[in-house]
Amino acid sequence: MVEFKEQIGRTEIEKFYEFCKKGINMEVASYLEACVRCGICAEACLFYMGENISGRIDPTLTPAYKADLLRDIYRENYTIIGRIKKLLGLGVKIKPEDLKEQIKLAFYTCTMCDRCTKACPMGIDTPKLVSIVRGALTYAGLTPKDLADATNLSLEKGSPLGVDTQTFLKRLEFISEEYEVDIPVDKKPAEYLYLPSSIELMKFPSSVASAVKVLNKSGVSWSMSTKAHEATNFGIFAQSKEATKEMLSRVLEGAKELDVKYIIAPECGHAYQSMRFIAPNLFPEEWNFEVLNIVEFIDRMVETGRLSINRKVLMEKSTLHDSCQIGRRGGVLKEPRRILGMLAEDFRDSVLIPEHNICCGGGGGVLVIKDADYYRQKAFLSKMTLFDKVGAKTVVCYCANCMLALNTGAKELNRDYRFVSIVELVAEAIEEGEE
Amino acid sequence: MKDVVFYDFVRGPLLKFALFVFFAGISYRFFRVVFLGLPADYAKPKGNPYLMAVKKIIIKPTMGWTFNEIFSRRAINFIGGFLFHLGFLGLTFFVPAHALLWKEIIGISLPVMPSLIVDILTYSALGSLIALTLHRALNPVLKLLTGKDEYFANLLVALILFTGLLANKWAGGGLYIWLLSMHMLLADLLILYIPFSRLSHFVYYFLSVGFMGWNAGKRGVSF
Amino acid sequence: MKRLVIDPITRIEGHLRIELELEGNRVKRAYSSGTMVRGIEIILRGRDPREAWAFAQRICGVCTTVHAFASIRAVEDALGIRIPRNASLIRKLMIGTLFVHDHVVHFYHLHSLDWVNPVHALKADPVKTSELARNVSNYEKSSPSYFKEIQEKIRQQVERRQLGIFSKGYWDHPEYRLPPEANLLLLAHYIEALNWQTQIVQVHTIFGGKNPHPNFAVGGMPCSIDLQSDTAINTERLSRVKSLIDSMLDFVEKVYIPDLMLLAGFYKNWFERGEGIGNFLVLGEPDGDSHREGKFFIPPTFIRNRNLKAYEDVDYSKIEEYVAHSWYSYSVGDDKGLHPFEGETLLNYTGPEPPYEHLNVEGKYSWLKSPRYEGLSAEVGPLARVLAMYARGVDMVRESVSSSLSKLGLPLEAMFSTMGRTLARGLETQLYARAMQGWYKELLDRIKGGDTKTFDGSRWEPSTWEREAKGLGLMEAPRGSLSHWVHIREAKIHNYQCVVPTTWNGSPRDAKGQPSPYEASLVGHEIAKLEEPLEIIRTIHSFDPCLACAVHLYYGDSSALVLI
Amino acid sequence: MHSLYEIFKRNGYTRRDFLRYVALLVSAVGFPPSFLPNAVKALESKPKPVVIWLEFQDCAGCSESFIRSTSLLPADVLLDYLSLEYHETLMAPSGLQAEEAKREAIERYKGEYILIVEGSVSPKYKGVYCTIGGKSNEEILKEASKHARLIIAVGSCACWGGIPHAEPNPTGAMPISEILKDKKVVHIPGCPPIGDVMVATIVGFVMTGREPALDNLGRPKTFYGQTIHDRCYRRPFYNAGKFASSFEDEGAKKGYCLYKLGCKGPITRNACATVRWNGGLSFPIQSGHPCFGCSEPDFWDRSFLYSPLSVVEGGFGWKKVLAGIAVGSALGLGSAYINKKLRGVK
Repeated sequence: MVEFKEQIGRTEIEKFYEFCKKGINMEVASYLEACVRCGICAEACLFYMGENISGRIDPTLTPAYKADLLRDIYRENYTIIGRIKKLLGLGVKIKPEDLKEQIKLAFYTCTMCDRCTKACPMGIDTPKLVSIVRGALTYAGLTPKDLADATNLSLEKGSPLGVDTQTFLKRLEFISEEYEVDIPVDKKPAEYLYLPSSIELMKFPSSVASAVKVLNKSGVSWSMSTKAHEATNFGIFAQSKEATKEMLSRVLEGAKELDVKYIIAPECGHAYQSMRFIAPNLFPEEWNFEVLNIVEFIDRMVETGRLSINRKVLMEKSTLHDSCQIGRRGGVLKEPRRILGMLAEDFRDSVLIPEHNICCGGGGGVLVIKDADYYRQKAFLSKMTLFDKVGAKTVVCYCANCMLALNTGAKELNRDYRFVSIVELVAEAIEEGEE
Repeated sequence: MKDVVFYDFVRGPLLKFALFVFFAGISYRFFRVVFLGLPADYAKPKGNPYLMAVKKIIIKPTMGWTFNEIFSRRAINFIGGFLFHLGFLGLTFFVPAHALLWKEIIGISLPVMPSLIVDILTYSALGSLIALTLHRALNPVLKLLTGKDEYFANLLVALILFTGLLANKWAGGGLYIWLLSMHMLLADLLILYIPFSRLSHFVYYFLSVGFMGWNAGKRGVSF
Repeated sequence: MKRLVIDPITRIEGHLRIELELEGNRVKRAYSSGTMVRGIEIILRGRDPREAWAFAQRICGVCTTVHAFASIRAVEDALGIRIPRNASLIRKLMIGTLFVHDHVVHFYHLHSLDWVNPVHALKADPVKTSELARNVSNYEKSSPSYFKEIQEKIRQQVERRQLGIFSKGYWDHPEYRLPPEANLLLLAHYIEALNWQTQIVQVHTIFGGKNPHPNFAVGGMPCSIDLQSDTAINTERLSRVKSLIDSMLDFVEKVYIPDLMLLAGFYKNWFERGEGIGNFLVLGEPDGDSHREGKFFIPPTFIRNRNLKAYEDVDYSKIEEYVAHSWYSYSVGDDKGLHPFEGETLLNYTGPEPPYEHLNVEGKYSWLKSPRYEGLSAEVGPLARVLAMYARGVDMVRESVSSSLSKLGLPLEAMFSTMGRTLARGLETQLYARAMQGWYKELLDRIKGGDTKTFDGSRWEPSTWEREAKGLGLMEAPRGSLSHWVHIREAKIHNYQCVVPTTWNGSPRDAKGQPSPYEASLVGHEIAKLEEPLEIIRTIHSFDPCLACAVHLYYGDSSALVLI
Repeated sequence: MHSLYEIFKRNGYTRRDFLRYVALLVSAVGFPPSFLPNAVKALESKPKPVVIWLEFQDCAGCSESFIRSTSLLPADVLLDYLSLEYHETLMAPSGLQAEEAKREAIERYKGEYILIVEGSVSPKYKGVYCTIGGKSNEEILKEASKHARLIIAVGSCACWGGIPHAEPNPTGAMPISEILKDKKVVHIPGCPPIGDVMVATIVGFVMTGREPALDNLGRPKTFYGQTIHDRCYRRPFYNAGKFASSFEDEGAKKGYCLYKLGCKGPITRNACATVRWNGGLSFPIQSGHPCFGCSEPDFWDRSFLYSPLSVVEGGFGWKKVLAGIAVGSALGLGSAYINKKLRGVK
């Protein structure tokens, strides 16, 4: 369980300190040592940029600054000069306000989008450092309330939106009827296990239906699982190893039961991230599956000729929004562009280099944290600059979380963007192609 | 103090001490981090992490230039930083007199630059260093991030470049040996100061950029 | 028995002291002592052999290059370096210049005042002097007004009692026998030579950058030849060298030799005394730069007991140095001799505490070691070289010796004397002045033929050297045979020994009590005025002592120093 | 007594020659041109100065260099401009008479004569390493310096100890200023110094009656105010980064800078590059050999003659680099081990 505490006391500070101390390894230490205080990362951060666009400068939003408390703790424990300073009573003194600021820096104003890493001349992976701060805050029981609730809910019921197995099946039934698709559940033997995310399930059912259509159309043997019915993993946001492991173990169980070779992650960034890059390290023995994102899957099917897209379904000017966790941090960048090239008439990329795309502002759990809304809206401002640069009103996404965040942002700021899922477009294209 | 006594001190005992501290210090700082070790990563890589790490170490210094909007906002940092590093490293290794020093220290003969290039590098390094320092003092983000260390290091390096420039350009007046000695004294101080300051970032560059490249390779990302 | 001390002996290089035991006015025994020591050999230990020449060069500033050459040759011998022929020729031109310069300066400025009386020159008639000058030579400066001017110069000095360097000379001594005109002639040339010598050393300046103490390099010469360059040795510099060596030959043949013959004619009685020891040694001047090539410009020769017919070849292993009467001690015992490669030097001053009246000549009495060949004391220097070449039948030497002796009406035996030594020096100068013309021509031909190599750097780096190496550098210096012995170990000088001309000639007695040539040559001299021992000075000066070279030996700190 | 001007006249020089020469001397000793009229007056009326030249632990190279002066010919210097009352290498008498000449000169010209000293002095063991006439060198020096108007140390031995003073200084040789602690000594260092520099300094003193402007090491500023490097004609090559790296390469032929061959020009104060040697004909660098700094204190022991100035004095080398790295790595390993242990990092 992840805790949320209003009061910050000595125990919390000590726990925070302890966790930070233990989180250091070669990689982390080299990032902490390497920073040359050039501040270029600030310009890469969408929160800083957003504030800037609204005419304010908040230097504390600089990614380098986010790791400063961690850096101080590292120095105090791992370097001679730091240790001498500590002996002389000049060590790090953490006050409750400091931790409050850390919550703001690590949870509210960082989506772990990794853009600063790309800009940093020293290649410092700030998300890695922020994740340690997040972990330490969680360890100290200081996870923001909304995030803690969502995490706990998904630990209890299996989904952050409280979707349990019962609801899951009902929802599938609904989709099956509504969109006239066959959904295999717990079908054995299956080669592919498809995991939907509850956001899609509850908020974008058409997206799930589209994925099912695509899977069916490709002719692979696939199934959904009642045991593993949730792809999202809020444990990552809270950086709680226990929660992450617990949630992934459900996926593992379901996949093992169906004895699949592939797990298909849905249009959900951190789901792909957790299953592709984190799970193998939590279950080094048992995790023998190849994890694919649905976009990757489609691309692969098209490539092997099992799916054919020969119709354009998106006629207006459009652009692509990259999911950080699937794209910049997952390596799925060419695939959506290839697919979109086949689907869209007037597709314009908003960035020269795909890796440089800007985050939606809702990743890393920021979307669920009410207190972070202000910053998220600012982030949307900076995201918008890219849309406006190409002048596209239609934005194709391949992450439900991004879509939700962008929709929310557009609504809050009264913008008339249209956000569409790439899988839906694919489904549409192959459907129409049949006729 | 007699000029030659001073001169021999700064290029003798002091320099030897500084060099020893430098080599011991930076390797201490490097290995202090390296020996902390890494947890194993069982996730199957999508690209070649090791190749990418090497590639990144080589090309990373120019990577910032691809970030259009960041580059335009921080041209001072990118151009100034690039020019400064190019100048500083170029001057450190390939000025004829320095090449002799390196031959003595590591036993390898380095190529040398013609004086025109030396001059250009010196002026550009000195100019960009001043620009970078002013930028530090004025930009709100940098103001927050900058400590006394940075200003001290910038001052020290600027003085070294300046005295070196004077020593190279000065003719007559009999001050040459003092200029040269001051240049050497300041350089000794810098060599001593590097292992104790953020100036040792050049050893961590290989680690942090290496890791960044390694991660990129792992995830199949090329930038 | 009376004891006479002459200290300092002036118009020599360095600090020499002569003590004499007299019977009446006749010298019964003589003792020569070097009274200054610096210890350059010790300073050389542990240093890089490539820089040894610069240290060794500072042994003497008068014969300013000889130690540099001997040192460089020793190091090149040890390291197996063969230098380019051009470098050899440039070195030879420098050696030739040194010989001409050194001998001329010796004759006029260090030696002539023993024979020439500037005060008597005041009585001379400039017109008659001019006649005399035109009689003996066709040198252009011979007008009466020229001599009158010189005379005037001296007169003013004498009149205002500011004689300067001529102060307190033995000008009333009856032994000055020159007529006033000859005095004036030689005095004029004294002044002439003083100015002339500033010019001819420019050969050193061109090739070595300066004089005294020009620069050299192990492996050749540091100066490069490039006729097109305006900073290397180019056409302008070479023609300057040519005009300089022409001026040398001119001066030697028109001034030096005629003056020498004139002087000798008036002092024929000095062909009868000051013979010395009777053994003569020449270690040899290599034709190239290495004695190993076996070709010599002046062949190594040992002449035993005046016997010119039975001259012997030299075996370098027969050289030993003794310290029986020198302020050193040997670990093998002070009565033993040591070959220079095994040479050791431990200071052991046992002389009287300064200020002192007399040295203890029964014990140790000099900072000079006693080198001996086959255990024998031998004379080195121009006389030894001229005799050696005469004995070996070198045409030019035979001819010049016979013709000058016949002009004077003297037999060959006259050479074994004080004046013989001075004459031999002049004949040798002529030999070198002529040889330089040939060397210059060869150098010019080679350069015209396109060979401009002056340096071989292939064995410059210590990594190319043997771990252990020994080398011998020979050099016939103006004052006699010089040899440097270097032992290199792990690229550093392990041991360095110099056996120098003045230790051969001016050493104290050895373990067997054999006197050195200085000591032997003084015996039998009659001293007319004891307070003005002109006779002693004449004979000593005929050797051209150079004490700075001699007293370089010193090893370690001697805290066990005993002062009597 | 005859003034210098009369000497000039007698030697056939014109008054214009004389004035030109005086102008040279005035600039040489570092006086402003406005001093010229006074100098002319002084030279026209001053009597010949008396000089006593002592030699101790020397090689006579400085004396030789002195008589190689070309701006004033040595015969004129010795016979006309100076009255050299004692100089072992040049004087007529020996032994007792020589000592007598010195004693008499000191007596007669008390407080007026110039004392020039060549060679270092060894006072060790009561001076047994250098005695003249049975007296120790230290005693002779003290005696002769007592009534000197001006004391000049010529050559690096007299100025700094020179070669006898080089490690391990076997005879305990000392510069004369260490013996004459309470006296002012003008230093004309060099091994040997340039003859013209010695003559100009001495004659300049005679002319003005004042000692030349000296730097903190007692050297005349005119000749020792600048380094060889400051005025070296090869300096443009240094600035252009063009160096000869061997005596046989193209750079040596083209006259490139000799820095890499160990030239000590940048730290050597002397007039070689301006006055040059033996009639301004050349100087070591011009003849292809690096300057080895012979006018600087303790130059013999600075380093290997041919090691470039920029290298570490006393050497460093990759072995020390490796040693440094080894020490650093060991510390790093230890530190990482302790850190991991103490902080429980897995």
